[in-house]
Amino acid sequence: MIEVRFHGRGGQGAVVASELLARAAVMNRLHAAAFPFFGVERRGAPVTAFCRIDLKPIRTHSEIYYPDYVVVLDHTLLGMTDVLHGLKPDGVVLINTSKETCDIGVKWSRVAIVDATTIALKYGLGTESAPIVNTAIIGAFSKVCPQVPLDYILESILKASPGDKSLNAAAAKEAYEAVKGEW
Amino acid sequence: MPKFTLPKEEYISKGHSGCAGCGATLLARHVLKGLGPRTIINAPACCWSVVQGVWPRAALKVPVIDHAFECTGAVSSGIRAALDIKGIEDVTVVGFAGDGGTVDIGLQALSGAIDRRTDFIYVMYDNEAYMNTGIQRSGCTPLYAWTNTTPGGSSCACNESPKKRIMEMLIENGISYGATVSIAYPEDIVAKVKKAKNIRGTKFIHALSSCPPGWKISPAKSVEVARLATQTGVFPLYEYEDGAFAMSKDIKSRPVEDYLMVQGRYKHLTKEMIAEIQRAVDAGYEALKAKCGKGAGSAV
Amino acid sequence: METYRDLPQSTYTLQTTESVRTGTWRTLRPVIDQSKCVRCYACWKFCPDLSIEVHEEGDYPKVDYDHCKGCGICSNECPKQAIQMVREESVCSI
Amino acid sequence: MLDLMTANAAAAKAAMLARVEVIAAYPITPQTSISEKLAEMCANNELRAKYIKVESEHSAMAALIGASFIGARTFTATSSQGLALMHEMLFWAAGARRPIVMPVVSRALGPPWNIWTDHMDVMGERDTGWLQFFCENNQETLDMILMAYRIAEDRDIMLPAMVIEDGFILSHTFEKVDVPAIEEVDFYLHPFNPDVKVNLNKPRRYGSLVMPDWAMEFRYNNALAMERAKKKVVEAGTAFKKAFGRDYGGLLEEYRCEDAEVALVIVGSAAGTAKVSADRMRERGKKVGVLKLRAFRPFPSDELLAVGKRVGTIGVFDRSYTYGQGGAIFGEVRNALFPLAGQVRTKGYIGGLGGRDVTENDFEKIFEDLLAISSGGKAGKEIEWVALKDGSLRW
Repeated sequence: MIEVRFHGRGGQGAVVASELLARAAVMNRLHAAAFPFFGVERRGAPVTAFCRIDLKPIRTHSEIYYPDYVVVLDHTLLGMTDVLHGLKPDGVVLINTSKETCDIGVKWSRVAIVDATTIALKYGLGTESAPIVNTAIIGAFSKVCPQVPLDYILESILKASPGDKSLNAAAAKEAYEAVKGEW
Repeated sequence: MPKFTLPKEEYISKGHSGCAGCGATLLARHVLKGLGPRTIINAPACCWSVVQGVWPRAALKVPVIDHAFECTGAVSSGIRAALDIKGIEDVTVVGFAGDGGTVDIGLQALSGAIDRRTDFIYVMYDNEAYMNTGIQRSGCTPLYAWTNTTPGGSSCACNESPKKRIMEMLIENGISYGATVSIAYPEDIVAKVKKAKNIRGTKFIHALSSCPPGWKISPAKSVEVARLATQTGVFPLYEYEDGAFAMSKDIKSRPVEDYLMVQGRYKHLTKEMIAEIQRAVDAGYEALKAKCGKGAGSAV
Repeated sequence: METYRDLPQSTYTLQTTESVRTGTWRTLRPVIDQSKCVRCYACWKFCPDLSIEVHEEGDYPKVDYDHCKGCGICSNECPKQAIQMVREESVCSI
Repeated sequence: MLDLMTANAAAAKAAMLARVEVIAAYPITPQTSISEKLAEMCANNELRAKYIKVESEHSAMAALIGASFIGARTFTATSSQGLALMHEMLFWAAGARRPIVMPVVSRALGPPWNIWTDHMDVMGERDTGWLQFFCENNQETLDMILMAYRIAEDRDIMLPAMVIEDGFILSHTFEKVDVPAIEEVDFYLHPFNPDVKVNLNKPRRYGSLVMPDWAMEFRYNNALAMERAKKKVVEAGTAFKKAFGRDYGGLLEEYRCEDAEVALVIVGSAAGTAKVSADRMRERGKKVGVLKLRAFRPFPSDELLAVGKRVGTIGVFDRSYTYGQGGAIFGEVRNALFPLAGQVRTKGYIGGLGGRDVTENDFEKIFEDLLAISSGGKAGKEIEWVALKDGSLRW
């Protein structure tokens, strides 16, 4: 069983990211479940979403406290929410940022980074003030998480992504290539 | 010389949870400037109750009593009755609810309160759909507007009925004062709220309150779009008292297209639809001007 | 507030929302250019988050970045285009 | 002073004696004459109160929640469909800890459309967090409303209370009622001055949105208040006896149960009839008793357990049906007696629905049935509908 926690802001597509990731895992003949933290979603306010992927059916219906992966859709959240909370010792953090690993101040051994915002805006996904980075970030995620290969991520996006499906798929593919860091 | 055109005191705190650019929060800020501290507000579960923040914090600096969706008018009556029997005077009781919460589910309680001549001000912040639950059509959703329950499709063309004429309904029901206000004209809000405070019986304020996520506009355009509604005659500003109507701002000068086309919820409109809306707006505006012809002067 | 014993009787609130730093929500922040500002206070008037501060009449408006959500109304309403919206990343965080 | 009046009139009198300050009521048979009497009292200043003539029961309860937050003592009354319409606001009043007192003139819920009594309406509200008290006669109706205010407004309780009188059987039946002097009531029931009320100088929000981190704890405090109410009901009864001389026995009244072989648990007006049948059976040497529950919320489980240790067979007469395990009271009595499973035998009787008259003869047959079970006879059906037209000549 692998457990993923997404950190984003209202309007950036964190919840859809968890859904598309789960759909990709199911397409890969795995079992998956995706759910948001049911809070008061406001555009811009911090939002958390979760995804469980496993070989056997997933029956647990509670939040994820010790994730294997943490995905941060907006690096400005680092200053506010403790995104590393409960991350397993060998867990991996994937962060959307245009900066280098060293100067985003994440004290963790396994950190991957990708500039999903620039990629998303390049494909016209969202706006300058509210970029939609979810498809780019799950493209990058498949690079760090072997259980969900890129082909299934693209298949999931082409089937269920909101907005322009091919542009979203292209963003995911480019982000997959652009991931940097050691994890 | 720089001058303040509005009272400086604030009765709403920073840090509330309104969306960026929320019209209802800006409205409440200026309504409260007109109301002042001796005010008790009751509000149903709606955007506005979420905007006030999460327990143990509250955004307003006046007492608020929360209640279920349909009973704004009833709770206001209860508060006023208790104040009266307890001999507590010069307190303004204010029911503050959204469009759906007023013209749909809350209409019965409001009609009862008016019928009982309950002495309170009812402020309806009209963002033209059920926004708290994620943009579903209400009785105040305009003709042809998109919402998540009027998505349009091969069989239908988004919202298929015009806004409920709530002001006319409540005038017949017996309000002692009615007024329309908009977040684009704060001074007008404050003046009309102050006037309403000094009138006995039920006073109804219909406030246009833009909603960036619901109207599909950028948060930065929130005030500008509300202003366009008045400049195009879609949402005229006027008052009603003792049978007479008075126009507050006779500034209809632009085609409705200017207002409609800056909003994502209207981007599917055809030329015919826009023309139909223009005809309706022109006719409505002329009818209002005719009624204002015979009335008393304006408050502002 | 540790246990149910610490709770008030009925869910009434205990403090204002001032301590909530909604400034963390924004991706763009307003920056006021005082050389263009004529102190008409339109920005103060139209801010839904009370994040434009003017202490005395005559003062220049100042942005409270702890609470400003970056909606951009002030920038849009300013008659002198004295307020620019700048992407949050390019300046230090709050 | 002694007078002859219906239970509705007694309820209105109690409201006046309690000096209620805000009333919001909507007419519905068979409660209506309470609303009329109150309107009359307010009109001629016999009762100095604000009477809000609301446009629905939902609005009645909403208005009172608002009024109660200002600190006014509040009162309303309803029945059946009206109580059901209030359902949403009943939860709100309890959660908001507003001690509103409301006589409910119990009546069936349609369909079948029916204006006569049964307890389907009040049992439908047993999980709202309201205190629920049942009255056997018009005197108890008046007295219980006064006691209900004292219990509900107690600083440790602060929960709303229903005082239930059976539709028509009590509401429209004239009985002798001793109406206490208002000065005596002033001594028994002090003015309502709640800790939690609106203060213009300290603005707060009453209600608010509570997230998952604290919502459960608020609910737990409501549960504790309901538990504490058990002691307060007894205290209020003791103080009432001291002030007015009438003793109702606290949470439940054990009638001739000291040496009973079988006992029948029952609420409301039928308890009187059952007592008469018990007396008659006693005259024939049959050791039967009646356990009249006065409080259904809080539920007197400990007291029932104590009786269960002495009485080997306990029947339960319900004027309601839950589509689960028989009547609402039956399920809760069996719960309470579970520690004695195997030692005590139980049986549920459903009767008196939709105004069906329950006669002394019916109760004698029930007692005979219980005695047969007690002496090891056939167990028969666990839940039996009394006087049901099922072709059998059993009733």
